[in-house]
Amino acid sequence: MAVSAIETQAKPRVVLSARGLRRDFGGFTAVKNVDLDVHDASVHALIGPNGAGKTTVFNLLTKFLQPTSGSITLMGTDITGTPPDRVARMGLVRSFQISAVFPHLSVLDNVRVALQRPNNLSTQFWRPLSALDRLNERAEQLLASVGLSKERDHVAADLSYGRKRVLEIATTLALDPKVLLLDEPMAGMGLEDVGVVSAIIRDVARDRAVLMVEHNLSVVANICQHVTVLQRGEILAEGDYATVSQDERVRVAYMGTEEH
Amino acid sequence: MTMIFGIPLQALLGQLLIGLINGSFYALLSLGLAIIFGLLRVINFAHGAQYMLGAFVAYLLLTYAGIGYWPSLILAPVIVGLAGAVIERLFLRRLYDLDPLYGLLFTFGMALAVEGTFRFLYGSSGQPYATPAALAGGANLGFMFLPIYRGWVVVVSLVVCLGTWLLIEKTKLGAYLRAATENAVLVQVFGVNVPVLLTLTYALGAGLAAFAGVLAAPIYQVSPLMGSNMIIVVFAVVVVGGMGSIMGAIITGYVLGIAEGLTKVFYPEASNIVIFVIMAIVLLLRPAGLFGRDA
Amino acid sequence: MAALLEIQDLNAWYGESHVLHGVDMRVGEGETITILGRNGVGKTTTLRTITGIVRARKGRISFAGSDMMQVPLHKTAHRGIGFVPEERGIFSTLTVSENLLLPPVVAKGGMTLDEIYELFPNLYERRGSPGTKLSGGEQQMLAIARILRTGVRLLILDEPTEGLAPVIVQRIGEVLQTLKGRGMTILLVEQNFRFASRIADRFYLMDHGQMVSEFPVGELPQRMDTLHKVLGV
Amino acid sequence: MTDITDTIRTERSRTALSVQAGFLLVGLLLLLLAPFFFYPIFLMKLLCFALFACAFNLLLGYTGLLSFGHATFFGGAAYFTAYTVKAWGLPPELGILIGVAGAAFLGLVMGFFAIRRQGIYFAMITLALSQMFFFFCLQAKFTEGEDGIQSVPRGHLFGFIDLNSSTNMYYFVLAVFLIGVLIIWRFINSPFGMILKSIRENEQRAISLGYSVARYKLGAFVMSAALAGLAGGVKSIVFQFATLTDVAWQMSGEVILMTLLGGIGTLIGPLFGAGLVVALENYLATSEFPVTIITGIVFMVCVLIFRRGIIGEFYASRLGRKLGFVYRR
Amino acid sequence: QSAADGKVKIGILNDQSGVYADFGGKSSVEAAKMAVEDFGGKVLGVPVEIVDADHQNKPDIASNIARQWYDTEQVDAIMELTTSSVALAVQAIAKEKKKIDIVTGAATTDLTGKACSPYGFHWAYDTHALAVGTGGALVKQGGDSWFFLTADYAFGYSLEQQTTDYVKASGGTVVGAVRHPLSSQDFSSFLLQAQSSGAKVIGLANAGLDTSNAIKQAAEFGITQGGQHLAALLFTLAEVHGLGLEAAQGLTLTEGFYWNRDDESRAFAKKFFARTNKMPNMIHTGTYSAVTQYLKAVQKAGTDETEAVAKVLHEMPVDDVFGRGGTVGANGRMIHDMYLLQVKKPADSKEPWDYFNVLATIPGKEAYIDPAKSGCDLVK
Ligand SMILES: Nc1ncnc2c1ncn2[C@@H]1O[C@H](COP(=O)(O)OP(=O)(O)OP(=O)(O)O)[C@@H](O)[C@H]1O
Ligand SMILES: Nc1ncnc2c1ncn2[C@@H]1O[C@H](COP(=O)(O)OP(=O)(O)OP(=O)(O)O)[C@@H](O)[C@H]1O
Ligand SMILES: [Mg+2]
Ligand SMILES: [Mg+2]
Repeated sequence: MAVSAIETQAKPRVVLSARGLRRDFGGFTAVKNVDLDVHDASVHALIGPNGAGKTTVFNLLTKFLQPTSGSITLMGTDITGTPPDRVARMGLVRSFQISAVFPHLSVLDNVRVALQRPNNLSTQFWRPLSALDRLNERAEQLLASVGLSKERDHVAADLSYGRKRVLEIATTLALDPKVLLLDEPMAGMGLEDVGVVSAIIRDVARDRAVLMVEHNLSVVANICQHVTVLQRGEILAEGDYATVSQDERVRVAYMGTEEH
Repeated sequence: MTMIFGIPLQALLGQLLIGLINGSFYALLSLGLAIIFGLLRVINFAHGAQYMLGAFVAYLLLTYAGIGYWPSLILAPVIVGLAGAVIERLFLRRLYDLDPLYGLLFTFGMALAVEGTFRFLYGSSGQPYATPAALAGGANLGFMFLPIYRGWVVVVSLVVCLGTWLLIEKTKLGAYLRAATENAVLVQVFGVNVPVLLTLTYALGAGLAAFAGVLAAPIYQVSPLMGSNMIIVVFAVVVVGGMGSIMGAIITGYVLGIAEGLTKVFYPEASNIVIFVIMAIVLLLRPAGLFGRDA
Repeated sequence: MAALLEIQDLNAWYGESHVLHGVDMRVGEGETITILGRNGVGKTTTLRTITGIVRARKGRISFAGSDMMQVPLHKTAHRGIGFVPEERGIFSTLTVSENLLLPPVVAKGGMTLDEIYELFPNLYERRGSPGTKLSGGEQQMLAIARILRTGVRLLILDEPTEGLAPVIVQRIGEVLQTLKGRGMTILLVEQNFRFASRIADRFYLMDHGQMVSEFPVGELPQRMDTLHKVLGV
Repeated sequence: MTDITDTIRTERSRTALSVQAGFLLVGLLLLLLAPFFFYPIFLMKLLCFALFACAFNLLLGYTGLLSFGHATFFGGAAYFTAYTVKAWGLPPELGILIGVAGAAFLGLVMGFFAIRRQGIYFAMITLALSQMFFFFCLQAKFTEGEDGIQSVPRGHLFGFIDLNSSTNMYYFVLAVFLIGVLIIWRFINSPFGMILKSIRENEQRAISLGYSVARYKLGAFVMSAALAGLAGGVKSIVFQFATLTDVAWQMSGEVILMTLLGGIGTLIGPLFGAGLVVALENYLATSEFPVTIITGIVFMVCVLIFRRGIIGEFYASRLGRKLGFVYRR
Repeated sequence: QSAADGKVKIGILNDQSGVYADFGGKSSVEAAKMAVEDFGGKVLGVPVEIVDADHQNKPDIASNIARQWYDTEQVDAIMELTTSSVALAVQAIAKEKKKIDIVTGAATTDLTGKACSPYGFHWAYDTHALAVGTGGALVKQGGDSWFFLTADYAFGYSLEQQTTDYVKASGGTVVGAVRHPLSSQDFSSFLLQAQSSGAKVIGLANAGLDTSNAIKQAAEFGITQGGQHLAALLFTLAEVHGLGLEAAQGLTLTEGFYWNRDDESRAFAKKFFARTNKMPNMIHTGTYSAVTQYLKAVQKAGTDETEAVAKVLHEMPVDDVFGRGGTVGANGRMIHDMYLLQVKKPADSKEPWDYFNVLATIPGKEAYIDPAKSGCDLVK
């Protein structure tokens, strides 16, 4: 997909892009020929029927899976062969479809663990734990921004499902990523949290790129500037929500006939 | 005479065959270990002790009850399997909800205790067990003299391995077992009596080890130490094969037996560690093992 | 309508934490019931206690007239209760078709394999691959599909539409309607209010480990206020 | 893995803190006075094994990795120290340092392979690799086969403390033990330790936060190996020999037993575990009962009903909690 | 006359639960107690006490016990000491503490070589004696071409090396050797190589279970029927018993004692059997002999003080059921006759434990290293 010169001027710059992405599992091709551009300061939704390959695309982009072919570029650097932890350090951070917190650490510690690396406080085995106290301020800010201040000293395992997902987002934000990949951040969340998280995501995307998989179409409609629809591993349609949701093929393959 | 790397082809053939025989034991043992691990998530450190028990039960049956090899071939695994079932019911069962390392430690202790007991009662230099009359003697294959009994070991171990594989991979019972491994509660919710299944599994694994023990009795000295010498190698076999598949355990068992056999010709000093070296290489190239699934 | 499932003063615990505080509930033969409630109020726990997975429980559960409190876990299915758990519980070491065939058939009247594949063509396509290599949505379908074979009388579903694409949600809605039509009793926990309102006959609203209200689908419009308060709909 | 920690940062009352400080002081005093009541060689052996078990526990209790090959580091270092001190005439402190370095190197190599897998695979791989090392030691020339390196001179520490005096030797061993435990304590309560903990909790998540999990695990592994080596090196000076028993896999089993008995994931549990095992071995040596049977049964009983170990059970008991100890699962 | 500390106490320290438990084990303790009883239970008017401990094959446990015995329990002499690592460690301690140790269980010649002690004695056998017995004597019987199956570590090498020397010295040849790892279960590969070498004698330079398994599998592969001879370099009556005559027949080995040799040995063995339910091998009888000789020495010295007793032990000839006509070298080596034995066919065995034919007697002077050439720095 060629991006014309005029478009690049008008739009914010591309921070993450994939070309010709393909992944085979045995004889089965889960993702084929996917070109994707994620822009700075925007929320980009990846939607599609179950099994379309969305999570696989995520895994490929974050290098948890190695693509069979194709290339990935992060902020101008080719990361096709880079290991996942490197990719994370370069500013591309993901969340998981199943919630991922450190269950037996306190809520505060969950965030602090994420803050340790960017603050160069992760390999010092000779310093006391209190060395980490200078991260508290930032950690508390982050917790406050997602409304978890009250639960600061709870053990993460004791949080409800929705709260865990919120915590996960706070942890992710602690890394101050340039690109954020969220796999179904609202799944299983009560409505009250959906609103909160939508607001957070919109807020976050002011100065970074967010790519998210989401089935909750009202969320997609509300906060995503850009939508890519995947079907059977291939891109079916692209554009803003209004365009995509009018597409007949998308309606048949994904949205169904009912009103949303 | 044809030579390969300075070794006569005939000798090489002989060594290959012998490797296959050893592989039979590895296969039988790693199979049992893989089943118990696969289904119960217990690393059965007592596997070597159960192998030893198989041989000892055969010896005791012969000495005190006059029961010979053939009935022992069935009886000993059944007895050891039953003992395994009792152990599972009384003890192992309590460890399923814990980290698998506790199962490992428990069976490790059990192995020590069982081995110690037999050493206490029967000494460490071992007991004699004669080859059954029907399988005594040997056949001259031209390139080597093959004791008939060894041929029998290869055949019967192949049959038992394949039979077990079929049972687990191709039957409904096997499907229950595999499912129960992953989520016992759910399988139970579906209406399957999982606790009984697990007991049977452990008994089956222990029985397989004992079966290998009976097979080994006429070849090796029946000694309390025979199991502990074997178990670490079998662990390595299992790591190389990867715990994901039953077939993997079987094939790896045979292949490594042969690899070890060949090393005994080309570089005998290394024959004890060749399996560990292979293990290291496999880990570098395929961390999940040759047949294992990625964790 | 005769009560197929009747629950009185049900209490349940996880270790020392008391989660259900006296749940009362009644599910009639052939009825479809949906339990609504916010995250963490004990919906899943209610279902797990009914099926017997949570064993630290007190109170009364009777199913088809007989007491279920003493029935061992592996016998509940044979009494006619089928369960689709929230986390789906697909077995990765089993292929899709093995997963499908795993639960023993407990009574006549279940769907045939062909019917199931017709309902879920995805599954047919991928029947030979390992269960957990399916996508999230495919797994959910598989989890429902495999219970349909067994011929249970009561189908218990925990958030069957979580993480599913709208088309699939629609299809599952249709499937549940079909089952309803065949006289199956369904007990459902759902966050997707729109979905639930389309298939349920009656609702229970849950809060703090208790049922706080109960109403038929017809009263929905009058109840919107309460729901709004409790659920934030 | 049961998740257990000597929590350092949980709310504790002031009284609890002072109670614990009291315990610590009394403990130290006992260790200082011990040689006046017990046979010194027994105490030294105990301390060596206790340090070994503490080092092992660093890996098991705080990183969740069960190594079944720690004898390699303990025994390997014993060989290195014994050899350099005897054959090259190095002073004991240098010999021990070489032992530690050697053990760390072995840890690096073994860790490189083992950390590719987790849980019980990890255990089996370490077991197999340590078996390889055993065969190496059996066949290598410098270890002198089954005779072992014998008659290692104790020499003079820093050139002037005569270690042939058992009092001097004892206080040297005690100092090494205390320093070792201090290092471990610092290690687990450091920023690095925090990352280790998070890796144990959720490895995938730690990767996605940008941590190279493998390196952290390797770091912990090498640290644990080096400290085990410290214990082994000192032991070879104490006993004046290094033999195959120290590298045999039964030794790895023994250190697990000590840790399990004392309390996995407790800082000082291994001291008690080691004390019990060493005393038991000595006692059983002159009793009618075969040692392996007892050891085996102790293992089984421990796993079944005594899982938290002596110190863990104490921490978790009502008295322990009252005194402000925490044992978290 | 009396013991210096009012007590004469002997410690038997050996492996009672591990791999060498049959070799010596608890039965050695019985042998020591028999020796004390036969001596009258008292020496210099004080009762003689035997203590024993199981070192579990761990030198550090052995070392701990030995120190404690010498330091705090007034043990005067420690004996048996199976396993060379233990024997060497304890002998070093004994030397430092100026106490007596008499090794019967371990094989290494280092004990009376570079690790010798003025208070240390090596009683029953050593690798050299085994090598000379089996290697030298067998060649004279016609077994003049050899192939070795050698355990791949120091012990195996030294057995192989020393035997090779004597095979060659007696005019035989060595056609090859194969090194097998310690505790190999399966020897068939190695046996096939030995078989195809065509050597008349297959020398088993290994010990314990390895030797047993090799012998058993040799029978299976028809090696002895094929006319080749098996010679075990370290093997005793106890192991033959475990193996059974069926598998062991025809095997040659060297021991320092055979119970069914003459009336005296038979009488001793009967008494021993009554207590232990097994016939004694050279370790058991050697321990009996060591205890007896020690008590005689105490008696003669008139004290249990180390220097005095050691002096008598070095000077006094041995005269008991085990070491008739034996002498003790300045390096501590007790020099006595050894026997080349061959395992009988099952049909030829007349009674239980009747296992051996005595093929030859090897005079002590030939069997053991001349103390002057032993490398022990005590020998001037
Ligand atoms: N490791 C794997 N091996 C084999 N097949 C796989 C693997 N991972 C995913 N698949 C297959 O690839 C397809 C895409 O899966 P993916 O999880 O990416 O879907 P998805 O779009 O995220 O779906 P959902 O919305 O349901 O989560 C599915 O059909 C799945 O079965
Ligand atoms: N295994 C468990 N151990 C301890 N507490 C638990 C466990 N499972 C759930 N809980 C707690 O019990 C309460 C009820 O949980 P439950 O899963 O039943 O809620 P739910 O209504 O199904 O919520 P959701 O909509 O998030 O699924 C919650 O506070 C939860 O934290
Ligand atoms: Mg997905
Ligand atoms: Mg729920």
